Amino acid sequence: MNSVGKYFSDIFYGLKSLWKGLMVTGYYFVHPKQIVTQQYPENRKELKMFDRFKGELILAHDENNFHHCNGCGICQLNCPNGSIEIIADSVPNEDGKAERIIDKHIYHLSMCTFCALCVKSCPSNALAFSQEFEHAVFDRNKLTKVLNQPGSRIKKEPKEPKAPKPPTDTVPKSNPAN
Amino acid sequence: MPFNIYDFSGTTKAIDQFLYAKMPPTWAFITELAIVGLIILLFYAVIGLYLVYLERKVCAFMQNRVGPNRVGKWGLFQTIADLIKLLMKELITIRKADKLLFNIAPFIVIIASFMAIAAIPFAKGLHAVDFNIGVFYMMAVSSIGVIGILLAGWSSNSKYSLIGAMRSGAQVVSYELSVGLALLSVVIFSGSMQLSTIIESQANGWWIFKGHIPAIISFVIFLIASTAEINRGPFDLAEAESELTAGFHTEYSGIRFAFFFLGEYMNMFIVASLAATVFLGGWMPLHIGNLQGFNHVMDFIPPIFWYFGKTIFIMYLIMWFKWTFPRLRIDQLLTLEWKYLLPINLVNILIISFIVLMGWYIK
Amino acid sequence: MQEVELQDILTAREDGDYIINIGPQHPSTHGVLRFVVSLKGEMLEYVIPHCGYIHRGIEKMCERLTYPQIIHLTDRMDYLSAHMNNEAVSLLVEKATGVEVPERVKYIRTILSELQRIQSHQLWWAAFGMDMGGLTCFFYGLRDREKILDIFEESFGSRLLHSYICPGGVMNDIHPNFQKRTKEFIKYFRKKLPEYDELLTGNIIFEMRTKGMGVLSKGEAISYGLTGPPGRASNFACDIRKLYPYSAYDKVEFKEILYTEGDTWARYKVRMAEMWESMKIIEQLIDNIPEGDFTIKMKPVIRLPEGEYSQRVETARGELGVYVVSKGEKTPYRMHFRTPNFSNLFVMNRLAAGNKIADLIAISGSLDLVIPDIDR
Amino acid sequence: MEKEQLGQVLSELFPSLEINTSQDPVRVKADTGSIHSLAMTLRDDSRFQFDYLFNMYGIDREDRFTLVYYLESTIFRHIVAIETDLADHDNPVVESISDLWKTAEFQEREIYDLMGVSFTNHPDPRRLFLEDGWAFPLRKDYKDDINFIER
Repeated sequence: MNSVGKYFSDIFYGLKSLWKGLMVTGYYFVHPKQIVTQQYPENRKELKMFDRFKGELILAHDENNFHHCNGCGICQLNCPNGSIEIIADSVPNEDGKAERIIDKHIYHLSMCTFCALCVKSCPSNALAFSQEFEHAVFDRNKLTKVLNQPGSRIKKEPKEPKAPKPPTDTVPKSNPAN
Repeated sequence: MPFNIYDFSGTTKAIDQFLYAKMPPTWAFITELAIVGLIILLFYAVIGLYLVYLERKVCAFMQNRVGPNRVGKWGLFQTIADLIKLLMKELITIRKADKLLFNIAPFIVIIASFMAIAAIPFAKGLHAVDFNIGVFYMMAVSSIGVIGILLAGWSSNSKYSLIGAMRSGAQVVSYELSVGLALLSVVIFSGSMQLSTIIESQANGWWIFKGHIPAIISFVIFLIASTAEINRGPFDLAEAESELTAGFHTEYSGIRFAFFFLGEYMNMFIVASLAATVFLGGWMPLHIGNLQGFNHVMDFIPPIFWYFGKTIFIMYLIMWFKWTFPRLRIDQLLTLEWKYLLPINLVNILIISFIVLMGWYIK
Repeated sequence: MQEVELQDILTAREDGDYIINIGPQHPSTHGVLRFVVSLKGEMLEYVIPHCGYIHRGIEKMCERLTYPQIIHLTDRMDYLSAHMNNEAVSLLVEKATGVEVPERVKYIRTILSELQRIQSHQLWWAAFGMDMGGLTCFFYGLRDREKILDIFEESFGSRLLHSYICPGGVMNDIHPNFQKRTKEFIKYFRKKLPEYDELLTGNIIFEMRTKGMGVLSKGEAISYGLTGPPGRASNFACDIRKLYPYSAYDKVEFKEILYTEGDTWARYKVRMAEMWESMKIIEQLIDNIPEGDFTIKMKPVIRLPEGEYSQRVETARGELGVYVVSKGEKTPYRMHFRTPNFSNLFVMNRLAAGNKIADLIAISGSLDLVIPDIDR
Repeated sequence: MEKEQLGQVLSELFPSLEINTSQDPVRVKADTGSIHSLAMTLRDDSRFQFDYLFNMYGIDREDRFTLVYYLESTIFRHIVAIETDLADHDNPVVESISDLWKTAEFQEREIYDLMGVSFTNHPDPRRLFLEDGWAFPLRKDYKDDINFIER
């Protein structure tokens, strides 16, 4: 008799457990407000990435096309994947001394792993991450980018004690080069 | 009977007489066959496609998603776009596959469900054939489909397919029993196997209400067993995509795959409409005892709506099961059938026979 | 390897075995892992795991990279425990160079590790439910995981591979919203976690499929080196957080979840309970993060003194050991990772042989394998 | 057992061993030939009960190979690291301990695969990740002209 009781209590317990599960899915079926889907291409307008989002590397330029990169190559040394190449020139400045300036700051987006070591190690805070996230292109060569804009120059700052490095979340919103 | 205003038999009779008046009897008969065939074919395609859409929407809402929403308003044309895509895809031929069986397997599956549709009464006077052994016919025809599944698994020369097909064979053969016995309970109640008679017998109340608890038990068993028979989750062991990638149709592509896919959804439709017909009164409106006013209001809803409403309700239940439960294992599946469903069913039949003998059900 | 394998399969065929390849492209191996299984009907005769499809030679690559650069490679081993992997290397470098990190860093690291653990277990629950055939679980799991990933994204700029913890501290300070959002998440997830139980844990079908499947005794678990939730399900107390506390784990109260059954069900329950424990740990720490620096000044080029160093941490999947042989250079002479999944994988044959195909999927799901961690 | 005590008991039992207790964990330098018997004693002796082999790895020291075994007792919670030098750099061979710890079977296969150290009495001495005929990548003289970029 005991086994017969167990037989029916098994059925009852089983049905009860199944009913519990059905209630969970049933609850969400009748609560369409809880839908979490984001409809991507339509919500481009409202879609705003977080300020710290590591989209792609940029060399921050101000409105007068000045940047801070002096071509020291520390980012190139720190990059674990060789995705940064610095081509620097040496030009004489007003005092007649040879000064290292940047010719091309080449960035291979296809090799970048977004470890942020370049941004962290940059001594002149020239590098930053933009919030650009739509990287798809049809030609692989387009993923190799020159970060300094044509005609841009290094911004000469008056000699002053170096300010502490600001956190990386204060980066410019967009890269005008793109 | 007030719902005679929605009776289709007059219309069909008129068409029949018109055709026989214009043509020799043989031709009239052939024309009728062609018309009915064409209508069913169209109906089949439309229902099949929109069932896929319905399923995708239902599961999406259960999973906090929106489901298809790109092609057309609310994604209404998504499945049609899918069908066009499947039509244009390459039919991959499998080396060392049994070509003949490999090619006819999808057709067997689809023909089985096609034949079953013929006997479904959609409304009064709106069915292709009204066999006096309708229930028996539906059972017989719908189980032809498993032959197609077995052939597909065996002929595609793939181990995943073979395991899927064998699982499906074991599953359908055992669950056929429960489906049959569950239907038998209503046959005992109504004393007929003819679907139209079964519906007429429910004019004053559906069998699920009239038959007391035994009928409800039969209904639940029918739901479980038929879900298993049409290879849907949680009994989708024949496909079991997390185990066998796709089971019996692993090697199928393009429109051949679409046939299996459509066949599966149509089987769901057939099972749901059979359940609606037998247990929930088919196209019969809901009548409660002697509430004349309420009954009259119900009568004005056309029977075709009643029929589709009930069918969709049962299909929703089947979908609800699929999107909630994890899959059973093959031995548990057979345990469920042979140790639980079948004994309960047999005892249930016994009780029903006794009730009918004593006349204790609501007449 | 190819020839030997072929030979295996050929000789096996002569014996009449029914060999099936599950993977490398299969929905349930969660990556490029291959099980060669031999079947008798539905029953498994033996299971041979084959790995190496995504072997990248991280240990070799580390020999050419400086220690801060190694951090970003460890992300890519067990990508679901990225913080813990980063932390392991960072702790090792700090230990070797004799640097003491600020309290704030320790608190942040601990909170992140626990958030990462919850996130990883959520994904595991989602995928495990899917393996068992309950597809809805997948969406619920991912829905809640998104909340954690959003917290991560706001603070560190990336969702999966953070490279956030570095030798000497963390890359940048936590976002001002971090504490608020984490508390919101805990509040939210405390409501959602019981739903997981209702949907899957209590389900009769799920119970039937997991209870008593793939039982492993404590002795065998130790012998196989099974750590993490699978090890603790066999009553093997292997939680490094408890045994050798690092970061702020000595300041928090938490239970080490131990089950004695050692079956798939126990492995499932351990992870479910660990999510509760992780939330408790976070709640103890989140309001008490001390003020201070988020990093200390390390030398521009970090050189480890000559010698051999080791550091063990508890990732979401078990014990991760980092072993470095240094010759006093800025790059390690030899770097070795003892990864949890490597040991956990090879118990498959022992667990699954004699059960059914469906159980193979359930068991491999309950071990929660991350393939890049096996292959490295 | 504490480190010093452990070192003391070990040196009493194996007078020939080089034992270094100043480091964490205790490091023992063992003879290549005696590795299996030493491991067996450490596992089975009721004073040690090192039942958990949590790591083993090899180091290519250019003139020799070094294998390191990390053992832990799950009962007493003491750890020991056993080192052994394989002097023959061209053909390093050592006895397998996979009969003592199951996990050693696969760790040894990995070491063989990446380091080229052969293990005798191994039940399944195949490569684990790479194809047959591939050079052993973790050796210091490994060259790959295609995939290695010198900077």
